[in-house]
Amino acid sequence: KDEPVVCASLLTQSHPFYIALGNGLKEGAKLQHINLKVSVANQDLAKQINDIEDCITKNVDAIVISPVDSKGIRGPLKKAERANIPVITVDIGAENSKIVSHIATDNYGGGAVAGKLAVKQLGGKGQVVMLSYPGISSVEARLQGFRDAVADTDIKIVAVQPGKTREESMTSTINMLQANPETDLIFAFGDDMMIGAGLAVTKQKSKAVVIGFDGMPEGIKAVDENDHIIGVVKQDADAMGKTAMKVVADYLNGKEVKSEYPIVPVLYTGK
Amino acid sequence: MSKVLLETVGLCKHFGDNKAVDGLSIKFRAGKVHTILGENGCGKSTTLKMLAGVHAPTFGSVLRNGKNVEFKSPRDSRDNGIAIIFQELSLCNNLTVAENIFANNEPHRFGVIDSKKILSDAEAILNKYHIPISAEIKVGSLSMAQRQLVEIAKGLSYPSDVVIFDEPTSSLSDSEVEILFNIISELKSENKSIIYVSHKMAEIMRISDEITVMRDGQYIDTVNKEETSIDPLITMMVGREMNDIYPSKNESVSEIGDLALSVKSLTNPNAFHNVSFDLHAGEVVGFFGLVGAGRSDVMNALFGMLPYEGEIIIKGKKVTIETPIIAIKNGIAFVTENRKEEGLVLDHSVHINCNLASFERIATRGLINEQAEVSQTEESIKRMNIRVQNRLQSVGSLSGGNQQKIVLAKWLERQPDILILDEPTRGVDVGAKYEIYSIIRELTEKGTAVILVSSELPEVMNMSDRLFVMREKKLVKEFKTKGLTQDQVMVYATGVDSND
Amino acid sequence: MIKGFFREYAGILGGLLILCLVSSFLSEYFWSVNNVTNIVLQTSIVAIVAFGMTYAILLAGIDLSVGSIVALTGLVLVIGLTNGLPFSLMLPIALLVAVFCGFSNGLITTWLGVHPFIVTMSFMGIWRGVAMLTSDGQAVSLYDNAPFEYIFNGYLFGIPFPIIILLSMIALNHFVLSKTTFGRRVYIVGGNPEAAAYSGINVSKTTIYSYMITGLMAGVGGVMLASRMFSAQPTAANGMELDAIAACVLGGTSLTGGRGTIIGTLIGALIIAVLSNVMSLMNVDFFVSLIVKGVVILIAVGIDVYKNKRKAA
Amino acid sequence: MIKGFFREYAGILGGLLILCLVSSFLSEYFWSVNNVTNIVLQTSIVAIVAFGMTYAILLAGIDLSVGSIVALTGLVLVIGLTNGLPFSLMLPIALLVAVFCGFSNGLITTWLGVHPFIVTMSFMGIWRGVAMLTSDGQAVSLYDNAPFEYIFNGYLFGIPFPIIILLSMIALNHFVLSKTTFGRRVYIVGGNPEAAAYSGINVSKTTIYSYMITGLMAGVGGVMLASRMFSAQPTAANGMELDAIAACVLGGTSLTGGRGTIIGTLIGALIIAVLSNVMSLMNVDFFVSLIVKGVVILIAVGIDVYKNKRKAA
Ligand SMILES: Nc1ncnc2c1ncn2[C@@H]1O[C@H](COP(=O)(O)OP(=O)(O)OP(=O)(O)O)[C@@H](O)[C@H]1O
Ligand SMILES: Nc1ncnc2c1ncn2[C@@H]1O[C@H](COP(=O)(O)OP(=O)(O)OP(=O)(O)O)[C@@H](O)[C@H]1O
Ligand SMILES: [Mg+2]
Ligand SMILES: [Mg+2]
Repeated sequence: KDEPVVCASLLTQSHPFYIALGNGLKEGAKLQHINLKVSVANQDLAKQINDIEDCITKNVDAIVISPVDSKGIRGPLKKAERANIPVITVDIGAENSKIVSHIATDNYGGGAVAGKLAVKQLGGKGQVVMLSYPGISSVEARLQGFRDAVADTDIKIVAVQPGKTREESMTSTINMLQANPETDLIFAFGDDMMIGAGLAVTKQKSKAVVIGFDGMPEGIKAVDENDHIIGVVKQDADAMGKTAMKVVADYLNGKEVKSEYPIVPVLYTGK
Repeated sequence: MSKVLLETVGLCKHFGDNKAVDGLSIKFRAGKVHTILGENGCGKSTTLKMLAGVHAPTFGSVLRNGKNVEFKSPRDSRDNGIAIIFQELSLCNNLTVAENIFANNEPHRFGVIDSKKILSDAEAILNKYHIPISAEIKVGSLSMAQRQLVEIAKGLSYPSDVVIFDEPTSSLSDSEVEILFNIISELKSENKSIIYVSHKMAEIMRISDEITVMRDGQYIDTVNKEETSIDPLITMMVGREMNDIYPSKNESVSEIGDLALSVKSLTNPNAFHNVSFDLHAGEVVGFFGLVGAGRSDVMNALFGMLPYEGEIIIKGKKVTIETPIIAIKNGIAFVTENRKEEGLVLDHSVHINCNLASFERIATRGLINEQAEVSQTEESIKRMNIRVQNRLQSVGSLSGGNQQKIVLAKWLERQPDILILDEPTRGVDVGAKYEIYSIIRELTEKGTAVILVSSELPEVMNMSDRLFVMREKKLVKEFKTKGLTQDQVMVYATGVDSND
Repeated sequence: MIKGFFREYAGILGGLLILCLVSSFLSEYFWSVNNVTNIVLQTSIVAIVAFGMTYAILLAGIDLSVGSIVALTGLVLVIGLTNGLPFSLMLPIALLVAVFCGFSNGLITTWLGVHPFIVTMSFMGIWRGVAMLTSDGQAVSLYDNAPFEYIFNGYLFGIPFPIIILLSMIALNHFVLSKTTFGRRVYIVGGNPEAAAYSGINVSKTTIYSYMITGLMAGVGGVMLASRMFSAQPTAANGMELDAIAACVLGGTSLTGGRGTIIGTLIGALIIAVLSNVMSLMNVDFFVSLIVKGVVILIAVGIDVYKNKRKAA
Repeated sequence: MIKGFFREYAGILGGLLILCLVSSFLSEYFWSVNNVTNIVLQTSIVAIVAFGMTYAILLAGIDLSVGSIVALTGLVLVIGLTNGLPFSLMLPIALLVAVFCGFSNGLITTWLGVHPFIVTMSFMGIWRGVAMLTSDGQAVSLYDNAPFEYIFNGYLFGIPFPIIILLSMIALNHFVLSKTTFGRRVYIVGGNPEAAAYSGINVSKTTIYSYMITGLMAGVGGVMLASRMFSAQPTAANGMELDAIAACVLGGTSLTGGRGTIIGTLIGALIIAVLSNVMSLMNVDFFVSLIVKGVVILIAVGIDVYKNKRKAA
């Protein structure tokens, strides 16, 4: 019997988390004997829609997707539904569409974990600056989780600036530290941003500490080696990918699957 | 006296400190050809541009049929019945002849172009004025002369009773000039007023009724053609007496020198066939022919801008000229016929342009030698009497004649052994022409070999020692110029007597 | 007529056919009705935006802001609709916004007399910022609006409606450029602006109108994109300007102005679409696909140059 | 000399000063030594890349691939170093890669005779794809390499080393463009390539050399960026080409070729850097900052045009 063919459409392939997720999916596919084809949307919804349509053309057995946008992906998912192709979302969900199962880190919850670490670190009082990626919903959720977790304390968020790449994070952080010399803590929504912020803190000889998100190997290493980086909310991309492929295999074999598999992020604070 | 159709009163145009036109009052009458005459840069084109609505006058006014008018755009002027044929060509290469003639004047219904009517109307105009060009061909594939005729047809495509020509003949050869003059007499017989600008004195004497002379932007005088002749006009124009149009040859150094260049069966299948000739140091060899005869293409081949078969021998050595760099290394310099596109960097300063071909040579180990360049520029300006405000002025803002002198200047510092001049006096006033001729004489006396390509027969005949005639991409005849008559040359150029 | 068509587009059409031929060997799915429809649907938006871009490039200009205009138009439309305003009102408003954006490009370009590259580059940031602000960086979705959904997902006489829009835009722009006095003026101004001025053409007006059309086409693209995604996103169509420009240039529109056609641009857009499609069908690695796309564009342009040289010789 | 300097750059220098003045009111931190140093450091990379871009634009061309070259150079360097190769070997290799990228741009542009926009656009994708492939999309970091670290983080005579690099690049490029015959050739070819050819200038060679310099400067920028980040990323410097072009144009380099200077570009780059810095200091919303940046560029270009018009009249 031929291996089932499965399409996976990932948000990006130049971000450590998604690279790890992609690798997790590929390993999972090997374990489950699935022929996996990965396409990369490069954060362009139009491209992702094209990719999905092309997958439907090929009449694959299942689609695994991390949508560029939860809402905008509805059109092609409707087409998949009409073509009777099951869809599984990873990391980012899809609204208003029929999904077999959703496997994801709880971004909001992860943000809250980071917020709690901040409260503990600062003793409930201090100034925080944040890096953001305007227009990306998973990032917004992380920041919101952090905000809500520190809402009832004396911690103030004094600046939010874009840090879409490592270099931009570094520049933004330097500027924010310049304008807010009393900054105690920086929340960065990803490993790259955390590393960029860490470099900035060293450069500016600031007292601030950094909390990050993602916890890919380079991020973990940064927490271990840089005293200013106190912790990272660790997503388990590998597990996410493998779980997704397991769910696909189970579904195709007629086994029952759950509608959600939350991958709980854990806090990593160094060796 | 016939009716005054157009009049300028105290017209001025100042570009910053430069008073290009300064208080000009002229009356243009119906049924008359009114020539404006003056040296390069005296403000003729600027005057015409004000009449055409391209420039707004700084002071003064324009009267149309006695009434004050203000032209805010070329369109205004055109709507007032003024047609202008510009000195700079204003055609689009990607469009056809017909489309160019009716540019912005297309017959249309609700904005939808009637292509058939454009074509037929264009053909009608071309036929009416006996212009032998197909209306369907793209302008980009026409020669300069043909484009000039298209430009004229374009100017005549809308109703007008004042028709302005700015140096229409500078890129025409005799046969086309006849076409033009027929057009002008036609217009005259329709009782239109014609305003005409040219540097060719013979032509002016032939067609003008009235002549206004300008100098340095100022009005000098208006005279009737019948009451004057070439010499007083030239005196009026340059402000001093000039005895001769062509500087005479210094007979004491008339010995021609060694063989400088020998060309053997030069051929480019698309451009010319089997061209062979010799050129000696200290000699001027003229190339005459009708427009499109292929002279420029031969010169381009000699300068490495066009591939060729055949042999080129310079000072006894066979050379393969693939690029201008090789040509220049072999002592060749080339003043092309198209100074704006091929000769100058219009945006850049007089300084840069004067050194365009020599800055590398003056330079020491790849470093610009500013001082040497400045002195070379200053010398050129003085020697060639180039009218500029300062050496940092952009060349684009100079008059055509002065631009031409700069193209010449850029080569002189290199002291070429072989100087190719393609239409070097096109659009150049008599005074400047004389200066250019003098430079040619001066160079040959020093042993430079000169090839002079020109469509002005008197010019080639007076300046060259020998004369080659080209027709239909072939060299058809060699003459010694001594005792030669124009008719003899024309027979070969036109091929009327082709059984010789 | 038809012969003239093939002669004119020989190089580029040949390129497209070769690409299709190669593709049909590479993927069995390529020639399926479904896939061909997909290709046309996928290219329709970029093609329409590229039609608008053709005007700007014919004028020897460029419009880097079209991607931002696409995003802004979509947002204006969707936000209006989600707030309960009728489609018949919001569609014209959204398109007017797009035309206004184009108007700004044209006005500032002619007024300052600077190169449109820098003007439209500035507006690329400005309109993107405005779009982001309008929705606070969020995507706005909309599911239950029939006419809105119809735009990209409806059928007319069994033909997908976006294909109908594409065909009408081809017809419209081809007509404007080749048959009207305005189109002729665009070619003249682009071919030789000085000559245009001497011919009494109002260069500024022609320029401004052209950029307004560029804006309008981006607006049409924006409406279609929003309908396709059932939502509008402030980050949508980021970088689409490059695809549109590539389509124009592949289609023979000269960046120095005065030369180019809508049909050429269409073929150019199809080449890019077929290329993306077949790489996607073959599951080519994303990084590799970046390289392949660049190489193919170079080859296609090269073929065109070679053909033109041979024709000239 | 100095008077001439101020006359030449009056408009743009005025713009920079006004911006600095306004900034000092807007943020108390603006004039601190630390912040001014930061501004210079932040701009150094873009400025150097823009110096290279100046050559391309002087030739009436453009180079959209510089961002990709920055990324690729950094990766080549860092991957070599992490594999234990010595810095003294890898630095030249990385820069050679950059020069090779520029060479490709120049060669294909002159060979095909097509507009560099489309050629460098293709290479933008190609080099980015190559960079991504080289590291499989991953960032590669490197912490314990002294000479590598020194590039952006070292000090010489108490001055940050990147500032020394910046100053030398200013001097070098200014010298090349204004004092050497090669520089003169660039201006002439940019002003009128045909006249250049007829004056015995090898247009192709000048073009290719120029793009090689553009590539080299992008390479220098890439090395500096990698050192700054202690790592190389295949996605680095995405979009940097637009900042570099903006710096050139703000600094008075004409997109139609033949006009522009290194000092102008430097001032242009500083304007952009000051603008970003002060908005960041004031914690301006990202969306708003996009708009402000666009508007300020338009105003600055407008002032320059206005000044030139007044000078001409
Ligand atoms: N746009 C401009 N800006 C500045 N100066 C100009 C401009 N146009 C013309 N001039 C100057 O005005 C003067 C008159 O130039 P114009 O072109 O009218 O001369 P002309 O009499 O037509 O000369 P020619 O016989 O060489 O064509 C010249 O000194 C020229 O440099
Ligand atoms: N009557 C014509 N028909 C078609 N092409 C022509 C005609 N006249 C000239 N040409 C073009 O001009 C070129 C040959 O003219 P060339 O410029 O060498 O001649 P010329 O004798 O120097 O005349 P001109 O005074 O126009 O420079 C040909 O290659 C052709 O493209
Ligand atoms: Mg004149
Ligand atoms: Mg000729």
